[in-house]
Amino acid sequence: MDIYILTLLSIPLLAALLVYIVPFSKAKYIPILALITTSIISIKIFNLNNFDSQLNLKFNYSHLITVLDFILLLFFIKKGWENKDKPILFFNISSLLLLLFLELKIDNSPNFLINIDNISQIMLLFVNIISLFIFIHAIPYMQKHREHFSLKTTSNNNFFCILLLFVAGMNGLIITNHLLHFYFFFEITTLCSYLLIGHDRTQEAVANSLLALRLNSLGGLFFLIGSTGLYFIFPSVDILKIVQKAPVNSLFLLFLAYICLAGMVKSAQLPFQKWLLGAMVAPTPTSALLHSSTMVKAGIYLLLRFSPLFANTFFSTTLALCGGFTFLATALLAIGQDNAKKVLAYSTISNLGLIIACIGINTPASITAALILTFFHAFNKALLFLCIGTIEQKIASRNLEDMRNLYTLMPLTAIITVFGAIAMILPPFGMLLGKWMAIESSAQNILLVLMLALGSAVTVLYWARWAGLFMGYKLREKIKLESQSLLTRIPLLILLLAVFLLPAYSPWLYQEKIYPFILTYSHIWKNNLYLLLGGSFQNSFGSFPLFPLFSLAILGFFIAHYFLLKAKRKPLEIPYFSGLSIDKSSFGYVNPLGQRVIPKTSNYYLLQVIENSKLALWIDRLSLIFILLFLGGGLR
Amino acid sequence: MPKTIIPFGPQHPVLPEPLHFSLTVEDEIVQEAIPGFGYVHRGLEKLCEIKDIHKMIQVVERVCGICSKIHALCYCEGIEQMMGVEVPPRAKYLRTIWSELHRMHSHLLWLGLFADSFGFESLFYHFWRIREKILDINEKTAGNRIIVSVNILGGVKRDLSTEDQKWILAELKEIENKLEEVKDTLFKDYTISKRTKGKGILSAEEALYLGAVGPVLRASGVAQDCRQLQYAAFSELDFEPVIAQEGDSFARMQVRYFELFQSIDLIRQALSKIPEGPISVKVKGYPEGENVFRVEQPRGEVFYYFKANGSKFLDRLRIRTPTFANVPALAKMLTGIELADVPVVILSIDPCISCTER
Amino acid sequence: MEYKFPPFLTTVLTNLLKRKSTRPYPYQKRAPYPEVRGILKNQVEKCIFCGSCSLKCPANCIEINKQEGTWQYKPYLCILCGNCEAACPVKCLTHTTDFPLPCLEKKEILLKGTPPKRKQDKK
Amino acid sequence: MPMFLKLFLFLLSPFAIGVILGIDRKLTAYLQSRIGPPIFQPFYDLFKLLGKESKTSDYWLSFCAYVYLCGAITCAFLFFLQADLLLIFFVQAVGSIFLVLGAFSVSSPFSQIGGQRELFQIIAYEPLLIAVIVGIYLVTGSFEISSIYKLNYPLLAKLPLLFLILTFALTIKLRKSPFDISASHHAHQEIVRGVFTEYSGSYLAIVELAHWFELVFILGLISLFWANSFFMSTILVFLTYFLEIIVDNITSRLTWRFMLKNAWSVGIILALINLIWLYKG
Amino acid sequence: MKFIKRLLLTGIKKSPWLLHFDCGSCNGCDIETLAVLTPVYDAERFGVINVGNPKHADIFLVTGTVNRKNQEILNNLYLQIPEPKVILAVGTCALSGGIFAEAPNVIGGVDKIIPVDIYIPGCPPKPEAILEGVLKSVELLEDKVKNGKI
Ligand code: SF4
Ligand code: SF4
Ligand code: SF4
Ligand code: SF4
Ligand code: SF4
Ligand code: SF4
Ligand code: SF4
Ligand code: SF4
Repeated sequence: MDIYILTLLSIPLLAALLVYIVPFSKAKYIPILALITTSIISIKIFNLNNFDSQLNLKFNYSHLITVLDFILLLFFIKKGWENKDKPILFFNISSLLLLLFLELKIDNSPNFLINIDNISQIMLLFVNIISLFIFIHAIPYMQKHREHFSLKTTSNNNFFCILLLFVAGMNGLIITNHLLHFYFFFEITTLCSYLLIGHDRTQEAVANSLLALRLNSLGGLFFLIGSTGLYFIFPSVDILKIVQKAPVNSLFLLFLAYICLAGMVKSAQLPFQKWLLGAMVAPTPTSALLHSSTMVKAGIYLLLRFSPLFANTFFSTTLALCGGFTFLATALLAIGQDNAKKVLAYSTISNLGLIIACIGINTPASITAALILTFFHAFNKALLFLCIGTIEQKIASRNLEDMRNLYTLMPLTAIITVFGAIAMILPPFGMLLGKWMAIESSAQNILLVLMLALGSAVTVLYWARWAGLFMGYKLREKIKLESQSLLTRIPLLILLLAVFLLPAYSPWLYQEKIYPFILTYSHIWKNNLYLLLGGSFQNSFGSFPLFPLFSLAILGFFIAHYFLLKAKRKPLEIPYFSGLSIDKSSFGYVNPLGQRVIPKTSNYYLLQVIENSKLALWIDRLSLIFILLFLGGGLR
Repeated sequence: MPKTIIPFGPQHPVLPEPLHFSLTVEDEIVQEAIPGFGYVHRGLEKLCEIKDIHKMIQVVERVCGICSKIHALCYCEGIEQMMGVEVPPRAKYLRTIWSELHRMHSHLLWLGLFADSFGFESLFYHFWRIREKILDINEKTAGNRIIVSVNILGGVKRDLSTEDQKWILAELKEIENKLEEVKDTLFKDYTISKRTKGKGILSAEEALYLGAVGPVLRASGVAQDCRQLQYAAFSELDFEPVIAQEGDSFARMQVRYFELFQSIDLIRQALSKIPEGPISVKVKGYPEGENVFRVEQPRGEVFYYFKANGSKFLDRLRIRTPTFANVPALAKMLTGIELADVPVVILSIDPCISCTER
Repeated sequence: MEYKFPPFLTTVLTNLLKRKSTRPYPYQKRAPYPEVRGILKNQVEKCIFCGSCSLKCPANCIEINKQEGTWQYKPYLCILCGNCEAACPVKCLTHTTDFPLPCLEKKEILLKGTPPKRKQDKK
Repeated sequence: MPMFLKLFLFLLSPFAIGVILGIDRKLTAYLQSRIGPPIFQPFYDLFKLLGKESKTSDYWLSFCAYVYLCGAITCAFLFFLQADLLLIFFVQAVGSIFLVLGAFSVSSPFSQIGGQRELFQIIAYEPLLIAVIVGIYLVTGSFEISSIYKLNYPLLAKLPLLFLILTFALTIKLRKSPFDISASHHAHQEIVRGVFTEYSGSYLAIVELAHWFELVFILGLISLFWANSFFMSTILVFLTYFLEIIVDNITSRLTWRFMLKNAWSVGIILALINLIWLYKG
Repeated sequence: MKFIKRLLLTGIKKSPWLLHFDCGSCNGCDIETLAVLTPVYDAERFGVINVGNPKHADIFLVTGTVNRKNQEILNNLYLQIPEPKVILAVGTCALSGGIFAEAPNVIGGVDKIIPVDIYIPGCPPKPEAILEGVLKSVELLEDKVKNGKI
């Protein structure tokens, strides 16, 4: 076990170092090799069943981590100073002082605490595997990206180096059981994200990277405030011990709320969502890795870890409402977006809101929902981001409207994207399984369930529209498969398969990993656990016959596909243009002025409603109210 | 911001006639509306060079089948004026009666189509049921339901017997009752008001500036009605133009609805005052010179220009129709409204493309 | 402006209860009005082939050959205006009250009669 | 209920819907003072469409039409199995989404706009349906349909406002005035026939058939409101449907903006009130 | 198989959907066509629906003269109607151009552009005549199906 953990952390670090030194043309495959190793290890760890989840490693890096922590904060302070950014300076100096104080308080500096339980196993698995595919995809992407922008100032070595550092940080974050180490890894992700967002060194990129740093520093500060408070009430830095043994009183909940707030900043919940949107200027692999499938999950992970502590409290309910509100509000904001990456970003925030709502509901069913959503969301979002990355490089635009009729241009990628979008909203795929669980388990909370209902409808709107946009094609053009590098295509195909087939595996995932995890807290999460009967999830309120639905879906797909092939035998007809004359040579019609018109349509972005600053203002205000409610919820 | 361009027409289920609008919409709000015409253009004004002045009556009746009688009336009175023919008074009254019947059938038809434009199917059917009564009157008294062909130069072809007159009055009474019945629906129904109020607003100044005519103009508060020019027997009848103030689609509906009652009243007056006597005089010779004549059609003022050279063919016949005059106003009204309101606003001017393009 | 809730409701409900206004056309035919201009018929025996109808027809659908004694009529061009009927000096042209029925092809009608002997012919 | 009976009823359901739609057309005609088509007209239409040539303007259309059908059949089937309501609802969404995707796959602006509007309809009625389902859950304590049949009082007694909301959703689903916005069944519309514009021949038949199966679910949902008596539930369905027809005939079409605004304000408030009653009561 | 064929045949007989195209008519024929659909004549008794979309239509009902601008549209619409279909020319104008036959912008009757199956004379034809035409076209549709169009 020790050796596994050591490799999980050190292999990416080593690879990072190597990539930094060796010229890129030679170093290309180093990150991939490193990630294949970590993936294999994470699979191995995932397959372990009976092991001692808490390890006390023989080696002790504690002091090293402390030192690095300070260096990190100093680095942030330096950046704040250079950029004359007062908030960054303020947050980080406060953090520095708090950390100093805390490190001095914790005299018996403990060992390197490790906790690998079922959720860590799941997290490790998808973080490593998804990273692997994103890395593979990133190689051709970054090469092109560099050519495209003729970037001189930055190097791809740098880029991969930071990505690898990030993977190491993420792995550390998942396995550590030490509150301050968790903080350190938390800050590592902040660092990586700061560096990667600013990677292109354009003005916008720099500004957005500073925004990310600012907000994440605030998150770090929250974390430290929370942990200092917790430490005073329950003097331990062992997270597991805190969760299991700490006395839950209102002051304790207040500090816990700060920790949760840190998680919410990392997960870009309202009103801290801005940094994630800004982060979309970064090259797409960054967005895919950091800002959708993995890094934002760090916040979720944090909340999940602490969730048993606040079960059945008013605080938990307010957390759920916060999440629900984010789910609804950001889904609404997503309608107004025509930038594909921004839609993805809003959708990420929205889904994270849903997950947080599930954590807030804090029943066995909802925790199951949260885990299922986390797992499938990671795969699905990674797929969609990679698709957009591929498309973006081909058409040199991120605008959704420019992707209309994409099927003509790049049929394979378009279809993969469409299926990715469909998997976000329709049964029997994983996201919907999660949503079903979420709504059923939130039904007791009327306000929340209405927010989820509205939000899920809006989600359907923007995804369906997205999928529809890609499907059309221009009539008289012959469609041929686009040529793209295998390194681009393979990750897409594999992730597509994952998105499609993994849901079928979810009963097993539940049985083997989630169910035992929930059972460990059976004193808190008591009734209405899902049971598996013949491949269907069942509890006392409802049942989701996953296997039958899956088989029906496959059957339906083949039926429809058969008729699709049948239809393809006939030539296409021209659509209805009010009888206007059809230009035979190409697609479209001739208008009365004799001009050829290519029919143009665009989505409704409801700009008067959604983009209007009033709505944004109201959403911000309301979210602040929810946050206050939430902090107050801790006090009650 | 990318836009949607909709080829609205020429064949489109809510447009009764072929007419094209290239609508540029954004979130279903119309940004730009470019009309395209020419799908009904026949060039019938030119037929005056090969069809003599008597045959041209049948041609101008078919400028538009809806108010064909009034076209023929305008044409005949214009020619008669040039030739100095005095039409017998009974013929004048008969012309008035038929032309008012035409106005009623046209307005009823319009009310129906208007209801259809905002998706009120049963109201559409209701109005068309009422309208059938007028068509029956046409058929019984003139021999055809729609294109009645009663006008000739110098008078009319057919007379109304006393029984017919009585029957018409009885039918009118019934129509009046039926119209009263739907008054609440038109003016107090929530959904109708929702769809028509404030849609396609035209102020009085704009209406005058853009040259709008007929109910469109009157709905903006301008009391202008060509029947006050006193052609046919209108000089002897008592009426005031119906007006409304708001200038929106609802106001236009209001004007047309109340004009129905005005027409009923006019027909009653005419029937009570109708003198005995011949219904036509013989017209000899051919006109010479130039003339213009204007009458009020259901859609507004129609304008005929004649140029004659003393032969049996006219040199030039030029018809300016009310819809033609209303199109600039329409183009103005279409911008800034919702796509769903486009049919409502287009229909609110009661477009008649057939006469616009001739 | 006060609204009434559904003002059309009464109309609709009376429609439901009252007799329907539909004329059950092919099953029951309404008697046509006597004045209706339907199909144009020529009692060709009476016709004197004077040509007035042809002259007055705005659609040019009647052609007359005085020598041969033929009266040729294109129903698919005729607009049923009644001008010819009015112009006919011997009243042999009449519109029946039956409307023309749909048909599968456009056919002309050619009637042959005996043209009146011209004065010079008599000599 | 024994399994074979459920299956039998399921197989019968599209015929029932066809007849109901036929009665709908007849009644509509009567309300408009005309005689109207024969009762079996919907079947004639369906058969005719099946026999016609289908013109595809995009191959996806056929794919989407069949997925729509499969989704709708599954949804109806699950309903007869008395499965989880929320699940049935989500399965129902598969069909509607694919209908929209089909509309989107063609470049005709009419079908595209129809698709957009259909999506707005979906976001208008989906939350309302979820609210109804949650209301049912709060009464019965379970999302399974079978639990409703165990009640000994009608749901209507506890969920009157939610029933109202359900009729709102029903109007949208039936494509009846005032909410025949994305495509209307027969009336004329500025976007021709919206989502259906490009479906022709047998594809239109498939879409129509799928629509019937969808109605099985929606009308079934209505019947659940008086589930404890078969007789009363039938009466309830017919009465509701009759009211729908009347409303269809006495209102004009409204716009999607209006629909969305009201569904999200009035609808949600009504739902909230009813749910709070339940919660407190 | 035979049963299915019978069903399809009943369908085609009882559900003729109509596409009405005003191809430069004076509105006389159009309003009569519309009148056929309204309660007094109620063509829906025979399953007729005015669909307004060529892709859904069985009967193509054309009124008015063909001119140089609308001929293409007429042809496009004709092509977009799926088989089996019947073309109905309504009114003297659609038959031959009628009184406008000599007008400068008029090409003539509908049959100059597309094959016409049934002619309905009259200016305008009475609604009864149009109804007759529709009933006749149903027979024609049936024939077309029987003669192995499908
Ligand atoms: S006015 Fe019409 S008919 Fe005359 S030349 Fe111009 S297009 Fe031709
Ligand atoms: S005003 Fe309209 S109805 Fe009257 S003749 Fe002109 S086009 Fe026809
Ligand atoms: S001058 Fe007049 S007639 Fe000549 S082209 Fe211009 S608008 Fe037409
Ligand atoms: S072109 Fe005709 S309508 Fe225009 S101003 Fe001259 S005369 Fe008047
Ligand atoms: S009715 Fe009119 S068109 Fe027909 S033949 Fe007689 S004059 Fe000619
Ligand atoms: S074929 Fe018969 S019905 Fe048709 S126009 Fe000729 S005579 Fe009339
Ligand atoms: S006008 Fe009468 S008599 Fe003279 S040719 Fe014609 S039908 Fe014969
Ligand atoms: S046939 Fe007569 S009524 Fe019909 S469009 Fe032609 S002129 Fe008008």
